[in-house]
Amino acid sequence: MAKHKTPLLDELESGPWPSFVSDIKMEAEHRHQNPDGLDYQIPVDCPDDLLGVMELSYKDKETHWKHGGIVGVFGYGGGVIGRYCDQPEKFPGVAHFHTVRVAQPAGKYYTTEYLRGIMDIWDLRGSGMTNMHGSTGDMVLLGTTTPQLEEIFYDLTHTMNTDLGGSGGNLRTPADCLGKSRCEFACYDTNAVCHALTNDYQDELHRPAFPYKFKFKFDGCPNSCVAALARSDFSVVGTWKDDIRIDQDRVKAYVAGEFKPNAGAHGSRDWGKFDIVAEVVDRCPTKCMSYDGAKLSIDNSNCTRCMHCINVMPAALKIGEETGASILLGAKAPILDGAQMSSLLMPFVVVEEPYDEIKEIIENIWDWWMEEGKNRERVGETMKRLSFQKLLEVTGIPAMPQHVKEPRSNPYIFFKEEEVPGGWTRDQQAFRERHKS
Amino acid sequence: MAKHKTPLLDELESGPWPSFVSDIKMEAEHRHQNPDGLDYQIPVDCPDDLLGVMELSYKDKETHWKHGGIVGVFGYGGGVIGRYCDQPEKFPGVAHFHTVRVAQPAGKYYTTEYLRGIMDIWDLRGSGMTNMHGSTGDMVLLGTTTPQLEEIFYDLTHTMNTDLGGSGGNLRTPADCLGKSRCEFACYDTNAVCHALTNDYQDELHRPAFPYKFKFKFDGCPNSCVAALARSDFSVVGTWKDDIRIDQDRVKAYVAGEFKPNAGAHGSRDWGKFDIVAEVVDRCPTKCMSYDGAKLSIDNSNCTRCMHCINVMPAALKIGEETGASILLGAKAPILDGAQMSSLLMPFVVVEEPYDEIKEIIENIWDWWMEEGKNRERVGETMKRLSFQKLLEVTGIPAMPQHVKEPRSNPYIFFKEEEVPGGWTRDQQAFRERHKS
Amino acid sequence: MAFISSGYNPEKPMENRITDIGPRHFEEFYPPVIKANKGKWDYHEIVKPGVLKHVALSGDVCYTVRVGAARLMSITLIREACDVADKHCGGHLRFTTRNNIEFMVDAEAKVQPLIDDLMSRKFAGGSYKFPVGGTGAGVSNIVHTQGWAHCHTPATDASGPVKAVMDEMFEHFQSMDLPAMVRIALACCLNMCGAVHCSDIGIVGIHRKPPIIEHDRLDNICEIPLAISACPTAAIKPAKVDYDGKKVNTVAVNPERCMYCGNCYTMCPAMPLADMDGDGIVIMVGGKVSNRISMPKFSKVVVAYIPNEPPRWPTLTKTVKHIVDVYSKNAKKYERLGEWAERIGWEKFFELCDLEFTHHCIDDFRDPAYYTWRQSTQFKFTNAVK
Amino acid sequence: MAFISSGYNPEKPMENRITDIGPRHFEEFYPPVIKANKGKWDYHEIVKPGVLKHVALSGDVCYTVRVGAARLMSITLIREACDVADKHCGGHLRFTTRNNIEFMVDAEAKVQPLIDDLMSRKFAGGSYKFPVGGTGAGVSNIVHTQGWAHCHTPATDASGPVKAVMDEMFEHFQSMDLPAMVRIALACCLNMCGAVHCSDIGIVGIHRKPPIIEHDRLDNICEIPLAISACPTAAIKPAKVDYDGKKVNTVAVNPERCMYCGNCYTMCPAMPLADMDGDGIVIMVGGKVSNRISMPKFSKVVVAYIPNEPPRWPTLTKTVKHIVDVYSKNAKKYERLGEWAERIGWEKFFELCDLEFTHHCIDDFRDPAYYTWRQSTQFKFTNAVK
Ligand code: SRM
Ligand code: SRM
Ligand code: SRM
Ligand code: SRM
Ligand code: SF4
Ligand code: SF4
Ligand code: SF4
Ligand code: SF4
Ligand code: SF4
Ligand code: SF4
Ligand code: SF4
Ligand code: SF4
Repeated sequence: MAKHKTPLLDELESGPWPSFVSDIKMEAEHRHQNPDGLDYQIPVDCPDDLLGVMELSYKDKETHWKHGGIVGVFGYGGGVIGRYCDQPEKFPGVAHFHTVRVAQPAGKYYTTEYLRGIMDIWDLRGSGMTNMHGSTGDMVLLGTTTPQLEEIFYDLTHTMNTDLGGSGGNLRTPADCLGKSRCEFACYDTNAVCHALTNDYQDELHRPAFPYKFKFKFDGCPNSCVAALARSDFSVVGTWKDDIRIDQDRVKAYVAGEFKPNAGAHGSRDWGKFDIVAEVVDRCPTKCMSYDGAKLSIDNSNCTRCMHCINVMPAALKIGEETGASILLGAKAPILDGAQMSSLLMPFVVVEEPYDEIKEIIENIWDWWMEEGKNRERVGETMKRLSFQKLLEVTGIPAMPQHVKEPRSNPYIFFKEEEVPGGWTRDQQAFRERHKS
Repeated sequence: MAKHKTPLLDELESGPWPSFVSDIKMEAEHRHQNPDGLDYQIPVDCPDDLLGVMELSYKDKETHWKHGGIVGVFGYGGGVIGRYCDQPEKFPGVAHFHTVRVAQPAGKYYTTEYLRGIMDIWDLRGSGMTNMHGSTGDMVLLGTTTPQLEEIFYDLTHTMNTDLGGSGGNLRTPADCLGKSRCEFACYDTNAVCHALTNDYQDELHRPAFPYKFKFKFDGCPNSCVAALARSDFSVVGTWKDDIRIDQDRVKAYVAGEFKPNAGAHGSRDWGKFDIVAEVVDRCPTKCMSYDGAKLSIDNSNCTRCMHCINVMPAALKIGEETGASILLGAKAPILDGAQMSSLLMPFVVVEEPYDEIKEIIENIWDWWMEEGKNRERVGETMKRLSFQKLLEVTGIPAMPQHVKEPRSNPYIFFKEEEVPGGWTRDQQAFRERHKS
Repeated sequence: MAFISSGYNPEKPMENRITDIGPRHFEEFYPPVIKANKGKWDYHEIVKPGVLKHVALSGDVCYTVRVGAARLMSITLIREACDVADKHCGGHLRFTTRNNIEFMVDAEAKVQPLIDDLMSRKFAGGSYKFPVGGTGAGVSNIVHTQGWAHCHTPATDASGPVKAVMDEMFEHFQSMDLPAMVRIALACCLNMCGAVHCSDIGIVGIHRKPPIIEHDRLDNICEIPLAISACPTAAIKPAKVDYDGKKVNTVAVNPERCMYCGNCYTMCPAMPLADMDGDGIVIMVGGKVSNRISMPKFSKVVVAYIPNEPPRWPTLTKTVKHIVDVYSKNAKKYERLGEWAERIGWEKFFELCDLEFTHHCIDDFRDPAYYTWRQSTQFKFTNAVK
Repeated sequence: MAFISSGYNPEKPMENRITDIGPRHFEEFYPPVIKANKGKWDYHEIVKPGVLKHVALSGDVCYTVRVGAARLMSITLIREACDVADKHCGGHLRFTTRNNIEFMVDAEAKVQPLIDDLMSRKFAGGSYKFPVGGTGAGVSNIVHTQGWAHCHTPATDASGPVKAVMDEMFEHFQSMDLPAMVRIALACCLNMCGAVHCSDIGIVGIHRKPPIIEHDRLDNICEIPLAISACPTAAIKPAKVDYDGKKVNTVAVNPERCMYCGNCYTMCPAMPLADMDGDGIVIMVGGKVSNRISMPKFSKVVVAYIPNEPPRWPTLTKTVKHIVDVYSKNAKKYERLGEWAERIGWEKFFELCDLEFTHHCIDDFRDPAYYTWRQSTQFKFTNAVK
């Protein structure tokens, strides 16, 4: 029988979408049954009390969690989010309820063996509840007590060969789209670079040395399936430099209806016969395509690689062969000065092991941001405060029109002293000889 | 013979465009000849010295004019811009060189009789040089001495029945496009309202009571021939509410080539036969037009009255019959915080004598701006600083989506205390009963 | 309970310590068909809602069956997913960037049994455990955050509103009948732990009351200068207040300048914002992240406040459904919600969606606000112009 | 010279004083065909460059011949324009909002004699006094300001560069051979007395050196607090300096923060900015005011600095001509310069126009700068990407 009455939450058990309430109840039940005969290291009724405290919030319309305080594992500055309940007497099972962020593998592929291993740890030492995955990308193990933290860490590293993820003023756990592993659009191997940089920068990930958090995300192409340019300070998005490859026979096959437009993504509605001109040529944002009834042509010098045509006819159109990535900098959530998306910094880099070109950019940016960034200032805010020009200077990237949607519309231009003949020092007397005051 | 050698300026006498250098020389010559036998009230060699001081600037690449100081006519706070030369010994004719701003008639139509009258005053009492017209719209009489100011004012008012224009922290001389006088696109009588408001607000125009300058401009339609929404704090731009009137026979005549597209505005180049679909229907920004080969149709509910189709076929398409104006607020040059164009405040007002609706808006804005505006703060800056919402409040205009290009993209919304149940006062104790600290 | 040691020795924390090893290498986890064809995929097809087919240049085929998941999930459910993967997929599975689960098989014959198995599994309460869907031009899972399940700053719950909205959107999860994908995200406070600011539909919890100031304890538990400097609008000033007969150091908040962002509370627990009457939800619309056709866009505030209505948030779900319905009826194929709104104009969007435009929808946050106002006479007359 | 009194009596300034009468009423000045047909025009036609024909519903016709004018003009020239108007136009004429002069006649037969008369009049130096043109898809007069002819803050001249550029543009003044109108404006300093910020081509004088500070006299002639508060970047601070053995109150300017805007000089003549080596011209491109097709737009900085090169500003004129030529060759009919640049993308604009994009073209002025950067992977590769 349920420990707490949850009439409000129970309303969330109906309806087709998976009910987290049913799921928590299932876990509560599981723990009471304890089929594996575990000696649970944190209260057995943890899921019950989670339901209880949430029910109370549903009644009060206010959260019942308090600030976390500093909890974590020895030598790491992140990976654990402390959390306490503000009604610990009523809900002792969740009086402490810290989360553990566990580094997910690139691409988020798992073997069941591995996943079960993680779950076993969490069965014994945690609440039995998780987030798969957190918004940054980690496996988030939801709710444990302080004494268990080092044990969990030890188990994770020793048994699962897996580390904690990031939190605090650190590099956060990098994330990627699945990329080349299963996607024909990928312009570089997102999984490989995500894994490599995560490992190369373990120190930055675990030991806070930054003014604030810093996130990497890797999208294999401009479709942005991991939302890099909206959600990561340092956004790497696949692109290519040469021409879109066209298989004219397959274009004909699309026109003939042998392939479904957009791979069938609109398949549940009758949008009529595929119209290559209306659906592809005319929707191209740069109007750089033409179709003469038999042949599709692209003026690639005017293509902005938006992916639309390729998305509509993936079998016929392919990304170019000279592939790499664009790097954009500075995305962040609204706090403090409004949300930002990342801004284009490097139009094109080759993405090849050992990723030196990318790492050089990263490290130049970090050096600058650690020097100039204010406490709790994201790099996007630093760049806004100190100017895009400054960012170009520290990364050694020359200014180019690709950096802007449009040039400045104010003529308030700063010059450097060395750019102006004669510099700043002026001769008042000579001036006043020419101009009586 | 020329008083000063002007080898640099002389280079500006060649070429087809009217040469101001030749013109000043012509005036210098005229004054030396003095055909009307005038007793010039300011130095005869004023134009010579103007050439001389400009030549010096062409050599030095620096201006030789100094700050003006306060000069003007009794009881007025504007209308005269003081100016002194910083080389008065070399150029005594322009040692004092104040300009007089004279109120131009609406639409800038003149009789030669009137113009000659003004010129006669300026022959006797001024430099003989003018700007026709100043950027705000005034007739600008360029260069006279302090003792002549009252005399000029007396002559202007008594002989010419004409007043000075504005300068300083005043209403500036309003300006308008020619409007209904000669333009089929005009949605209201710009000349009439410009004249009426100029006269109604003579006090505001002549006696500084504002934080800074304030400009009215009146465009008869969205073509904006007096650039109201770029150059005036209070921009009135003609528009209409009902449907564009279509004369289908004349549409056919355009298609047949009997009328020239865009009234012949592209007549010096062969752009090929007029293509109504490519040139009108497809260029309509809202894509609300269609042409079936014989008949042109407009979905007026989606038309944004951009004028394009009407401009291309002025004989066939006419503005609607329910005409009036949109009011926009806040244009200004870049100083201090970057340029602004005016922002839409009233989508539609009827523009009819005695213009009470418009005047009420103006006066509400002035009251607010005089109360809240900082010194040297344009109303556009005040509105930016205190919010568009505040402007709506003081003008009593309800918020509508027409006010924005897009809704806010940050969720940093201010609420008023009365909008939130329970207001700002909170019960700490009750809170802490629900939430242990 | 007896404490079970992992092997960790608190006396000698460095003994046998393993650190900085990062995540496991991804190749250990790839299903064989993925490993074999990585980087050599030819094209893909969405066979039906929830089922992707990727065809490799080698001729190999990978079928992916995607299922929806409430991201707040139990280890029991995850173990059950593992059971399915063991049974059908050789012990491999993956999670998507929107927290769905993907089961991959390498032959068409294996697809239907897998689907049947997945769809047969239900929670005791009746909802699906593994509903198939979430592909193509439909609604996929809602990216969301912690809410009342874990966080200390939320202005609304996360899992509850997500469940309520996804129930309402379920038909679009299971079919691909919209003009383009509609991405919904929810964040329970302005920290916006998710791509809410660039989602087709963003649901954001907001507070609406300035913080309570607990003068009795503020100075003991907070660094006053940090609290002051945390405020983006400079609404907080140091203050001295009489408390219990003593002058105490504390802060004062100017309620006129406060935008209820909660930055002060993050720094100082003695300044709580949560309030049952004040808190609620903002709906933002029209953002996107992909670079397809139009550039990425921020979402815009179209409903400035909806009260928290647990347990099923009826006003929220109704409003979201209505917006999606109107969009579905009016937009062109391939047109994302924001692209549609921009094409018809936001004034038309409000009219068509029957949403009231209030002064709260007008930007008044700092200088860039100006650029969102309309500097043109180009607008459409709608029912909003009286 | 003997003082000639207007009648004004300085002893009794209020005697017979007339004030607040405003301008003369416009109806006094309308030509008869205008007065008769006001508000009842049917349509118009541009018969040829510089010649408009307005047809009234009554059947009446008004022909307008427009002529270019250097706005800095003498009373002698204006009287000559009056002579022409008396001879051909019944004593009426008007000025346009771009400072051209318009002569109106009410019958076709009167047009050619008027044109012949106008075109026959030349200055001694050889330039036209009344060149016919300035209509339709061409270049009309340059809206401009005072420059070295009258103002105290200019960073360049006005009339000189205008003359030089208009000579170069004269073919486009006399013909209508461009894709759309090209409006050029010039302002001699950042005060921008004209619609430079919304012109197809804006020419703006800029300083590039922080002000000289005349410590010896600053405190005597300036209000130090006003000078300090005038500075938009807070670059000015109060200072005490040793001068001639005495401590004087003065100001200090942080040159790193100064953007040479001249606001301080407007307030304080002891802070001059003009400098022969520092001053020069910025070219801005792509603005427009009309609401036709696209919304009004600001002009953008495409050349951040050209030195002052009197008397004929060759680099300026060459650059303007080149931009107009490339535009003319590449834009579509009806497409304004800025619409063209936006359609092809600014990166292509720079490539096609052979302009070097420098760091100075990137906005770094306050928060809105961010919105001009590129938040997308959508861009074109051009010769600027190495
Ligand atoms: C767990 C997670 C939400 C989730 O349910 O998935 C999360 C939870 C919290 N975030 Fe977050 N953020 C999480 C991803 C994000 C993201 C999304 C992303 O990374 O793609 C963002 C927006 C992107 C960004 O970084 O800007 C995000 C923007 C924030 C912010 C605002 C930061 C800013 O610069 O604007 C804060 C506030 C702060 O740092 O004080 C914040 C703070 C927090 C804190 C630590 C609350 C606090 O103030 O102490 C939350 C702890 C909640 C809890 O009790 O567990 N969280 N946070 C996500 C991390 C899981 C993971 O590691 O995978
Ligand atoms: C004469 C004129 C330029 C011209 O050659 O035509 C002019 C000349 C001056 N303007 Fe202007 N402005 C003139 C139209 C404008 C315009 C255009 C308009 O009105 O359409 C603007 C831009 C629109 C606007 O108002 O924002 C303009 C924006 C400025 C500014 C910047 C104001 C701002 O808020 O950004 C200043 C600076 C100031 O006020 O201190 C300024 C200041 C000045 C001063 C008074 C210089 C000063 O700092 O004292 C100039 C005196 C020059 C002289 O020696 O004669 N002038 N000024 C124009 C007035 C003639 C007339 O009455 O018809
Ligand atoms: C599995 C996943 C990547 C991963 O590493 O996990 C993925 C996989 C694919 N995406 Fe995606 N996308 C995934 C998240 C995203 C996201 C990120 C997000 O939603 O947070 C985006 C950006 C959304 C946005 O703009 O707001 C995204 C924008 C796209 C687009 C661009 C669509 C558009 O109209 O703008 C395409 C192209 C298309 O659909 O034709 C695409 C196409 C694809 C393709 C067809 C790529 C391929 O060839 O395999 C994949 C199947 C699509 C499908 O499900 O219909 N994917 N895709 C993610 C599945 C999420 C889910 O469970 O629903
Ligand atoms: C005479 C004048 C009004 C006045 O009160 O003085 C005027 C008169 C006409 N304008 Fe204008 N415009 C006049 C300044 C303007 C301005 C203001 C400016 O340049 O500072 C603009 C806004 C420019 C801008 O957007 O930057 C302006 C934008 C237009 C447009 C919109 C063109 C466009 O492509 O955006 C039209 C429509 C058209 O040309 O078809 C127009 C159309 C017209 C028409 C056809 C209206 C009519 O039916 O009579 C007139 C003859 C046009 C011609 O010359 O080709 N008029 N027109 C002005 C002549 C200035 C000059 O001497 O060159
Ligand atoms: S971002 Fe591109 S490469 Fe990555 S999964 Fe999406 S479509 Fe494929
Ligand atoms: S990728 Fe986009 S821009 Fe390039 S050709 Fe295809 S649709 Fe056009
Ligand atoms: S603004 Fe409109 S009404 Fe006025 S002159 Fe220009 S086209 Fe005619
Ligand atoms: S006025 Fe403009 S928006 Fe209206 S129908 Fe004509 S072209 Fe289209
Ligand atoms: S959005 Fe706010 S309330 Fe929700 S998890 Fe993130 S920080 Fe916590
Ligand atoms: S809630 Fe935000 S705006 Fe209000 S006082 Fe706190 S930090 Fe300042
Ligand atoms: S733009 Fe500057 S320099 Fe030129 S007239 Fe105006 S205030 Fe004087
Ligand atoms: S020129 Fe402008 S920025 Fe420089 S000190 Fe003077 S006011 Fe400040």
